[in-house]
Amino acid sequence: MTVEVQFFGQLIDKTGKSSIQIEHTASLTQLKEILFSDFPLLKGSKFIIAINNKMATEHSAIPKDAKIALMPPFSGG
Amino acid sequence: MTVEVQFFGQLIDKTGKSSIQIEHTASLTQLKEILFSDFPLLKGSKFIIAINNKMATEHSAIPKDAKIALMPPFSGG
Amino acid sequence: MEGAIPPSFIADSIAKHASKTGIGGHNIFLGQVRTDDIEGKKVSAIEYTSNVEMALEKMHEIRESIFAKYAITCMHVHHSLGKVNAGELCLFVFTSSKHRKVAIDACTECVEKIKAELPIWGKELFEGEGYQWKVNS
Amino acid sequence: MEGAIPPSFIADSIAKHASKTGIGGHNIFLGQVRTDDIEGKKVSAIEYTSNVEMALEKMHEIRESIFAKYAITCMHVHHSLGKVNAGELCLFVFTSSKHRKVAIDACTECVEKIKAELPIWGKELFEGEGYQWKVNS
Repeated sequence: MTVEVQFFGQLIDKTGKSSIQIEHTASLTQLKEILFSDFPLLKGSKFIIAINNKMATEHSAIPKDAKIALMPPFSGG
Repeated sequence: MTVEVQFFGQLIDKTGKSSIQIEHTASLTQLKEILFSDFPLLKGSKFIIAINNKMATEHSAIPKDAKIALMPPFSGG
Repeated sequence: MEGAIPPSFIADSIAKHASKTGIGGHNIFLGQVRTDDIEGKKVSAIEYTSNVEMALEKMHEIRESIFAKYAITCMHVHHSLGKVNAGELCLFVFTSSKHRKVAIDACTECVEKIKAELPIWGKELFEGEGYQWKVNS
Repeated sequence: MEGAIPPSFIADSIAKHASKTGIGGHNIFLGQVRTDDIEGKKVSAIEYTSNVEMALEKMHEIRESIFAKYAITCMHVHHSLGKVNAGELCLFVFTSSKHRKVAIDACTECVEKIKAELPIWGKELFEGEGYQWKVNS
Protein backbone atom coordinates (compact mmCIF):
# COMPACT_ATOMS: atom_id res chain seq x y z
CA MET A 1 0.00 0.00 0.00
CA THR A 2 1.59 3.28 -1.13
CA VAL A 3 0.64 6.95 -1.22
CA GLU A 4 1.73 9.63 -3.66
CA VAL A 5 3.82 12.51 -2.32
CA GLN A 6 4.18 15.60 -4.53
CA PHE A 7 6.84 18.29 -4.14
CA PHE A 8 6.38 21.85 -5.35
CA GLY A 9 8.53 24.91 -6.01
CA GLN A 10 11.98 24.91 -4.42
CA LEU A 11 11.28 21.56 -2.74
CA ILE A 12 11.81 19.94 -6.13
CA ASP A 13 15.37 21.29 -6.00
CA LYS A 14 15.83 19.64 -2.61
CA THR A 15 14.47 16.22 -3.58
CA GLY A 16 15.31 16.12 -7.28
CA LYS A 17 11.77 14.81 -7.93
CA SER A 18 8.34 16.27 -8.38
CA SER A 19 6.57 13.24 -6.95
CA ILE A 20 7.28 9.86 -5.38
CA GLN A 21 5.35 6.80 -4.25
CA ILE A 22 5.98 5.98 -0.62
CA GLU A 23 4.82 3.30 1.82
CA HIS A 24 1.61 4.34 3.61
CA THR A 25 2.08 5.51 7.20
CA ALA A 26 -0.63 6.25 9.74
CA SER A 27 0.52 9.72 10.69
CA LEU A 28 2.19 12.73 9.09
CA THR A 29 4.88 12.62 11.77
CA GLN A 30 5.91 9.16 10.62
CA LEU A 31 5.73 10.20 6.97
CA LYS A 32 7.98 13.20 7.58
CA GLU A 33 10.55 11.01 9.33
CA ILE A 34 10.80 8.82 6.25
CA LEU A 35 10.99 11.82 3.90
CA PHE A 36 13.69 13.50 6.00
CA SER A 37 15.73 10.33 5.98
CA ASP A 38 15.35 9.82 2.20
CA PHE A 39 15.83 13.55 1.36
CA PRO A 40 17.96 15.15 4.10
CA LEU A 41 17.81 18.58 2.39
CA LEU A 42 14.05 18.73 3.11
CA LYS A 43 14.83 19.01 6.81
CA GLY A 44 15.82 22.67 6.73
CA SER A 45 13.00 23.66 4.39
CA LYS A 46 9.80 25.50 5.20
CA PHE A 47 6.67 23.81 3.87
CA ILE A 48 3.05 23.05 4.59
CA ILE A 49 1.34 19.75 3.84
CA ALA A 50 -1.97 19.07 2.12
CA ILE A 51 -3.71 15.70 2.13
CA ASN A 52 -6.09 15.22 -0.79
CA ASN A 53 -6.00 18.97 -1.44
CA LYS A 54 -6.91 19.94 2.12
CA MET A 55 -4.44 21.59 4.47
CA ALA A 56 -3.26 19.08 7.06
CA THR A 57 -2.13 19.48 10.65
CA GLU A 58 0.53 17.51 12.48
CA HIS A 59 -2.17 15.13 13.72
CA SER A 60 -4.13 14.57 10.50
CA ALA A 61 -4.69 10.92 9.68
CA ILE A 62 -3.51 9.73 6.25
CA PRO A 63 -6.21 7.85 4.31
CA LYS A 64 -5.13 4.97 2.12
CA ASP A 65 -4.51 6.09 -1.49
CA ALA A 66 -4.00 9.65 -0.19
CA LYS A 67 -2.33 12.26 -2.39
CA ILE A 68 0.02 14.28 -0.25
CA ALA A 69 1.46 17.66 -1.31
CA LEU A 70 4.49 19.34 0.27
CA MET A 71 4.35 23.06 -0.56
CA PRO A 72 6.89 25.79 0.27
CA PRO A 73 5.68 29.40 0.93
CA PHE A 74 3.62 30.66 -2.01
CA SER A 75 5.07 33.28 -4.34
CA GLY A 76 2.47 33.94 -7.01
CA GLY A 77 1.63 37.33 -8.47
CA MET B 1 -14.27 99.03 -17.76
CA THR B 2 -15.89 95.58 -17.76
CA VAL B 3 -14.94 92.11 -16.54
CA GLU B 4 -15.99 88.75 -17.96
CA VAL B 5 -18.15 86.52 -15.76
CA GLN B 6 -18.46 82.87 -16.78
CA PHE B 7 -21.15 80.47 -15.55
CA PHE B 8 -20.68 76.70 -15.45
CA GLY B 9 -22.79 73.57 -15.05
CA GLN B 10 -26.29 74.08 -13.67
CA LEU B 11 -25.63 77.82 -13.21
CA ILE B 12 -26.06 78.18 -16.97
CA ASP B 13 -29.63 76.93 -16.48
CA LYS B 14 -30.19 79.65 -13.88
CA THR B 15 -28.77 82.53 -15.93
CA GLY B 16 -29.50 81.31 -19.45
CA LYS B 17 -25.97 82.38 -20.43
CA SER B 18 -22.51 80.87 -20.27
CA SER B 19 -20.78 84.23 -19.92
CA ILE B 20 -21.53 87.93 -19.64
CA GLN B 21 -19.61 91.19 -19.58
CA ILE B 22 -20.33 93.21 -16.46
CA GLU B 23 -19.21 96.56 -15.06
CA HIS B 24 -16.05 96.22 -12.95
CA THR B 25 -16.60 96.34 -9.17
CA ALA B 26 -13.96 96.55 -6.47
CA SER B 27 -15.16 93.59 -4.42
CA LEU B 28 -16.82 90.23 -4.93
CA THR B 29 -19.56 91.23 -2.52
CA GLN B 30 -20.54 94.08 -4.83
CA LEU B 31 -20.28 91.84 -7.88
CA LYS B 32 -22.56 89.23 -6.32
CA GLU B 33 -25.16 91.89 -5.50
CA ILE B 34 -25.32 92.87 -9.16
CA LEU B 35 -25.47 89.26 -10.33
CA PHE B 36 -28.23 88.38 -7.86
CA SER B 37 -30.27 91.32 -9.01
CA ASP B 38 -29.78 90.49 -12.73
CA PHE B 39 -30.26 86.73 -12.24
CA PRO B 40 -32.46 86.14 -9.17
CA LEU B 41 -32.27 82.34 -9.61
CA LEU B 42 -28.55 82.47 -8.78
CA LYS B 43 -29.40 83.48 -5.22
CA GLY B 44 -30.39 80.01 -4.06
CA SER B 45 -27.51 78.29 -5.84
CA LYS B 46 -24.36 76.87 -4.36
CA PHE B 47 -21.20 78.01 -6.13
CA ILE B 48 -17.60 79.01 -5.64
CA ILE B 49 -15.87 81.85 -7.44
CA ALA B 50 -12.50 81.92 -9.19
CA ILE B 51 -10.75 85.09 -10.30
CA ASN B 52 -8.31 84.55 -13.16
CA ASN B 53 -8.40 80.80 -12.48
CA LYS B 54 -7.58 81.13 -8.78
CA MET B 55 -10.10 80.38 -6.08
CA ALA B 56 -11.32 83.62 -4.53
CA THR B 57 -12.55 84.44 -1.04
CA GLU B 58 -15.22 86.92 -0.06
CA HIS B 59 -12.55 89.57 0.35
CA SER B 60 -10.50 89.01 -2.81
CA ALA B 61 -9.91 92.15 -4.83
CA ILE B 62 -11.01 92.09 -8.49
CA PRO B 63 -8.24 93.20 -10.88
CA LYS B 64 -9.23 95.13 -13.97
CA ASP B 65 -9.76 92.83 -16.98
CA ALA B 66 -10.36 89.95 -14.56
CA LYS B 67 -12.00 86.76 -15.76
CA ILE B 68 -14.42 85.58 -13.12
CA ALA B 69 -15.84 82.05 -12.98
CA LEU B 70 -18.92 80.99 -10.99
CA MET B 71 -18.76 77.23 -10.48
CA PRO B 72 -21.32 74.91 -8.83
CA PRO B 73 -20.15 71.78 -6.94
CA PHE B 74 -18.02 69.60 -9.22
CA SER B 75 -19.40 66.34 -10.53
CA GLY B 76 -16.73 64.83 -12.74
CA GLY B 77 -15.87 61.15 -12.94
CA MET C 1 -10.54 63.68 -24.36
CA GLU C 2 -13.67 64.22 -26.43
CA GLY C 3 -16.31 61.51 -25.91
CA ALA C 4 -15.92 58.03 -24.41
CA ILE C 5 -12.59 56.33 -23.71
CA PRO C 6 -12.24 53.24 -25.93
CA PRO C 7 -10.92 49.99 -24.35
CA SER C 8 -8.30 49.75 -27.12
CA PHE C 9 -6.85 53.05 -25.88
CA ILE C 10 -6.41 51.46 -22.46
CA ALA C 11 -4.71 48.39 -23.97
CA ASP C 12 -2.29 50.64 -25.90
CA SER C 13 -1.55 52.54 -22.74
CA ILE C 14 -0.77 49.30 -20.87
CA ALA C 15 1.36 47.92 -23.71
CA LYS C 16 3.58 51.02 -23.68
CA HIS C 17 4.77 50.08 -20.20
CA ALA C 18 6.31 46.73 -21.20
CA SER C 19 9.69 48.42 -21.72
CA LYS C 20 9.62 49.89 -18.20
CA THR C 21 10.98 46.76 -16.56
CA GLY C 22 11.25 48.35 -13.11
CA ILE C 23 7.46 48.31 -12.77
CA GLY C 24 5.97 45.53 -10.62
CA GLY C 25 2.33 46.59 -10.43
CA HIS C 26 -0.18 48.71 -12.28
CA ASN C 27 -3.50 49.88 -10.94
CA ILE C 28 -6.24 51.14 -13.22
CA PHE C 29 -9.51 52.77 -12.29
CA LEU C 30 -12.22 53.13 -14.91
CA GLY C 31 -15.35 55.17 -14.44
CA GLN C 32 -18.31 53.91 -16.47
CA VAL C 33 -21.58 55.76 -17.07
CA ARG C 34 -24.41 54.02 -15.20
CA THR C 35 -28.01 53.68 -16.34
CA ASP C 36 -29.30 55.19 -13.14
CA ASP C 37 -33.01 55.04 -12.65
CA ILE C 38 -34.27 58.37 -11.28
CA GLU C 39 -37.97 58.48 -10.51
CA GLY C 40 -38.74 56.22 -13.44
CA LYS C 41 -36.42 57.99 -15.85
CA LYS C 42 -33.33 56.23 -17.12
CA VAL C 43 -29.99 57.95 -17.66
CA SER C 44 -28.94 57.25 -21.25
CA ALA C 45 -25.77 59.36 -21.30
CA ILE C 46 -23.78 61.96 -19.40
CA GLU C 47 -22.62 65.13 -21.09
CA TYR C 48 -19.50 66.53 -19.45
CA THR C 49 -18.46 70.17 -19.54
CA SER C 50 -15.49 71.75 -17.85
CA ASN C 51 -13.74 74.95 -16.99
CA VAL C 52 -10.95 73.61 -19.16
CA GLU C 53 -8.19 76.05 -18.28
CA MET C 54 -8.72 75.61 -14.55
CA ALA C 55 -9.16 71.86 -14.89
CA LEU C 56 -5.79 71.54 -16.60
CA GLU C 57 -4.08 73.67 -13.94
CA LYS C 58 -5.76 71.69 -11.18
CA MET C 59 -4.87 68.36 -12.80
CA HIS C 60 -1.26 69.49 -12.90
CA GLU C 61 -1.43 70.27 -9.16
CA ILE C 62 -3.00 66.86 -8.43
CA ARG C 63 -0.24 65.13 -10.43
CA GLU C 64 2.45 66.97 -8.48
CA SER C 65 0.88 66.13 -5.14
CA ILE C 66 0.52 62.42 -6.00
CA PHE C 67 4.08 62.16 -7.30
CA ALA C 68 5.34 63.95 -4.18
CA LYS C 69 3.50 61.53 -1.89
CA TYR C 70 3.88 58.18 -3.67
CA ALA C 71 6.88 56.43 -5.26
CA ILE C 72 5.15 55.83 -8.56
CA THR C 73 6.92 55.36 -11.89
CA CYS C 74 4.18 56.97 -13.92
CA MET C 75 0.58 58.12 -13.87
CA HIS C 76 -1.85 58.72 -16.72
CA VAL C 77 -5.25 60.35 -16.39
CA HIS C 78 -7.98 60.84 -19.00
CA HIS C 79 -11.42 62.30 -18.41
CA SER C 80 -14.07 62.48 -21.10
CA LEU C 81 -15.65 65.75 -22.16
CA GLY C 82 -18.83 65.87 -24.21
CA LYS C 83 -21.31 63.04 -24.44
CA VAL C 84 -20.60 59.57 -23.05
CA ASN C 85 -23.33 56.93 -23.38
CA ALA C 86 -24.37 54.57 -20.59
CA GLY C 87 -21.95 51.62 -20.51
CA GLU C 88 -19.11 53.69 -21.94
CA LEU C 89 -16.02 54.80 -20.03
CA CYS C 90 -15.63 58.40 -18.87
CA LEU C 91 -12.56 58.24 -16.60
CA PHE C 92 -9.25 56.38 -16.85
CA VAL C 93 -6.64 56.66 -14.10
CA PHE C 94 -3.54 54.50 -14.50
CA THR C 95 -0.67 54.32 -11.99
CA SER C 96 2.44 52.15 -12.03
CA SER C 97 5.02 51.43 -9.38
CA LYS C 98 7.67 48.99 -8.30
CA HIS C 99 5.35 47.83 -5.51
CA ARG C 100 1.66 47.06 -5.80
CA LYS C 101 0.45 48.87 -2.72
CA VAL C 102 1.94 52.18 -3.84
CA ALA C 103 0.27 51.92 -7.27
CA ILE C 104 -3.12 51.08 -5.72
CA ASP C 105 -3.02 53.85 -3.08
CA ALA C 106 -1.83 56.49 -5.55
CA CYS C 107 -4.58 55.55 -8.02
CA THR C 108 -7.29 55.62 -5.37
CA GLU C 109 -6.22 59.01 -4.05
CA CYS C 110 -6.03 60.42 -7.56
CA VAL C 111 -9.60 59.26 -8.35
CA GLU C 112 -10.90 60.89 -5.15
CA LYS C 113 -9.12 64.15 -5.95
CA ILE C 114 -10.42 64.17 -9.52
CA LYS C 115 -14.00 63.78 -8.30
CA ALA C 116 -13.63 66.42 -5.59
CA GLU C 117 -11.34 69.02 -7.11
CA LEU C 118 -11.61 69.10 -10.91
CA PRO C 119 -14.00 71.72 -12.29
CA ILE C 120 -16.00 69.29 -14.42
CA TRP C 121 -19.80 68.93 -14.47
CA GLY C 122 -21.89 66.01 -15.60
CA LYS C 123 -25.36 66.49 -17.07
CA GLU C 124 -27.32 63.24 -16.88
CA LEU C 125 -29.43 62.98 -20.01
CA PHE C 126 -32.59 60.90 -19.68
CA GLU C 127 -33.91 58.49 -22.28
CA GLY C 128 -36.43 60.37 -24.37
CA GLU C 129 -36.03 63.89 -23.00
CA GLY C 130 -35.04 65.81 -19.88
CA TYR C 131 -31.90 65.85 -17.80
CA GLN C 132 -30.57 66.49 -14.33
CA TRP C 133 -27.21 67.63 -13.05
CA LYS C 134 -25.05 64.90 -11.58
CA VAL C 135 -24.13 65.20 -7.89
CA ASN C 136 -20.95 63.55 -6.63
CA SER C 137 -21.16 61.68 -3.34
CA MET D 1 -3.43 30.98 -18.46
CA GLU D 2 -0.27 29.80 -20.13
CA GLY D 3 2.36 32.54 -20.50
CA ALA D 4 1.98 36.31 -20.32
CA ILE D 5 -1.38 38.13 -20.32
CA PRO D 6 -1.64 40.28 -23.48
CA PRO D 7 -2.98 43.87 -23.16
CA SER D 8 -5.53 43.12 -25.90
CA PHE D 9 -7.02 40.44 -23.64
CA ILE D 10 -7.55 43.13 -21.00
CA ALA D 11 -9.19 45.47 -23.52
CA ASP D 12 -11.58 42.68 -24.61
CA SER D 13 -12.40 41.99 -21.01
CA ILE D 14 -13.21 45.68 -20.39
CA ALA D 15 -15.27 45.98 -23.59
CA LYS D 16 -17.48 43.06 -22.53
CA HIS D 17 -18.75 45.14 -19.61
CA ALA D 18 -20.27 47.91 -21.74
CA SER D 19 -23.63 46.12 -21.74
CA LYS D 20 -23.66 45.97 -17.92
CA THR D 21 -25.03 49.46 -17.51
CA GLY D 22 -25.40 49.18 -13.73
CA ILE D 23 -21.62 49.36 -13.32
CA GLY D 24 -20.19 52.71 -12.23
CA GLY D 25 -16.56 51.81 -11.61
CA HIS D 26 -14.00 49.18 -12.54
CA ASN D 27 -10.73 48.57 -10.79
CA ILE D 28 -7.93 46.62 -12.43
CA PHE D 29 -4.70 45.43 -10.89
CA LEU D 30 -1.95 44.19 -13.17
CA GLY D 31 1.18 42.44 -11.95
CA GLN D 32 4.19 42.94 -14.23
CA VAL D 33 7.46 40.98 -14.07
CA ARG D 34 10.26 43.26 -12.85
CA THR D 35 13.89 43.20 -13.95
CA ASP D 36 15.10 42.90 -10.39
CA ASP D 37 18.81 43.19 -9.89
CA ILE D 38 20.02 40.53 -7.43
CA GLU D 39 23.71 40.71 -6.58
CA GLY D 40 24.58 41.80 -10.08
CA LYS D 41 22.27 39.31 -11.80
CA LYS D 42 19.22 40.53 -13.66
CA VAL D 43 15.89 38.72 -13.66
CA SER D 44 14.93 38.14 -17.30
CA ALA D 45 11.74 36.14 -16.69
CA ILE D 46 9.69 34.36 -14.07
CA GLU D 47 8.54 30.79 -14.57
CA TYR D 48 5.36 30.04 -12.65
CA THR D 49 4.30 26.59 -11.50
CA SER D 50 1.29 25.67 -9.43
CA ASN D 51 -0.50 22.96 -7.57
CA VAL D 52 -3.24 23.47 -10.14
CA GLU D 53 -6.05 21.48 -8.53
CA MET D 54 -5.59 23.16 -5.18
CA ALA D 55 -5.11 26.57 -6.77
CA LEU D 56 -8.45 26.29 -8.58
CA GLU D 57 -10.22 25.19 -5.39
CA LYS D 58 -8.60 28.00 -3.43
CA MET D 59 -9.43 30.57 -6.11
CA HIS D 60 -13.04 29.48 -5.91
CA GLU D 61 -12.96 30.04 -2.14
CA ILE D 62 -11.39 33.49 -2.59
CA ARG D 63 -14.09 34.45 -5.12
CA GLU D 64 -16.83 33.37 -2.74
CA SER D 65 -15.34 35.32 0.15
CA ILE D 66 -14.94 38.50 -1.93
CA PHE D 67 -18.48 38.29 -3.33
CA ALA D 68 -19.80 37.68 0.19
CA LYS D 69 -18.00 40.75 1.55
CA TYR D 70 -18.34 43.28 -1.29
CA ALA D 71 -21.28 44.36 -3.45
CA ILE D 72 -19.47 43.78 -6.72
CA THR D 73 -21.15 43.08 -10.04
CA CYS D 74 -18.35 40.87 -11.32
CA MET D 75 -14.77 39.82 -10.79
CA HIS D 76 -12.27 38.28 -13.20
CA VAL D 77 -8.89 36.87 -12.24
CA HIS D 78 -6.11 35.52 -14.46
CA HIS D 79 -2.70 34.36 -13.32
CA SER D 80 0.01 33.26 -15.72
CA LEU D 81 1.58 29.82 -15.56
CA GLY D 82 4.83 29.01 -17.35
CA LYS D 83 7.34 31.60 -18.47
CA VAL D 84 6.61 35.33 -18.39
CA ASN D 85 9.36 37.70 -19.54
CA ALA D 86 10.34 40.89 -17.70
CA GLY D 87 7.95 43.67 -18.71
CA GLU D 88 5.11 41.23 -19.42
CA LEU D 89 1.98 40.85 -17.33
CA CYS D 90 1.53 37.87 -14.99
CA LEU D 91 -1.57 38.80 -12.99
CA PHE D 92 -4.87 40.44 -13.94
CA VAL D 93 -7.54 41.14 -11.34
CA PHE D 94 -10.62 43.01 -12.53
CA THR D 95 -13.55 44.03 -10.31
CA SER D 96 -16.65 46.05 -11.18
CA SER D 97 -19.28 47.62 -8.99
CA LYS D 98 -21.96 50.27 -8.90
CA HIS D 99 -19.70 52.33 -6.62
CA ARG D 100 -16.01 52.98 -7.07
CA LYS D 101 -14.86 52.33 -3.52
CA VAL D 102 -16.34 48.85 -3.47
CA ALA D 103 -14.60 47.92 -6.72
CA ILE D 104 -11.25 49.25 -5.48
CA ASP D 105 -11.42 47.56 -2.07
CA ALA D 106 -12.55 44.22 -3.50
CA CYS D 107 -9.75 44.27 -6.07
CA THR D 108 -7.09 45.12 -3.49
CA GLU D 109 -8.22 42.40 -1.10
CA CYS D 110 -8.34 39.86 -3.93
CA VAL D 111 -4.76 40.68 -4.96
CA GLU D 112 -3.53 40.26 -1.37
CA LYS D 113 -5.30 36.92 -1.05
CA ILE D 114 -3.92 35.67 -4.35
CA LYS D 115 -0.37 36.46 -3.25
CA ALA D 116 -0.82 34.91 0.20
CA GLU D 117 -3.08 31.94 -0.41
CA LEU D 118 -2.74 30.56 -3.93
CA PRO D 119 -0.32 27.61 -4.27
CA ILE D 120 1.74 29.17 -7.04
CA TRP D 121 5.53 29.50 -7.14
CA GLY D 122 7.68 31.86 -9.16
CA LYS D 123 11.19 30.90 -10.27
CA GLU D 124 13.16 34.02 -11.16
CA LEU D 125 15.34 33.20 -14.14
CA PHE D 126 18.51 35.26 -14.47
CA GLU D 127 19.91 36.62 -17.71
CA GLY D 128 22.46 34.12 -18.97
CA GLU D 129 22.00 31.32 -16.46
CA GLY D 130 20.95 30.59 -12.91
CA TYR D 131 17.75 31.27 -11.00
CA GLN D 132 16.33 31.85 -7.57
CA TRP D 133 12.93 31.23 -6.06
CA LYS D 134 10.74 34.28 -5.66
CA VAL D 135 9.76 35.29 -2.13
CA ASN D 136 6.54 37.27 -1.60
CA SER D 137 6.70 40.15 0.85
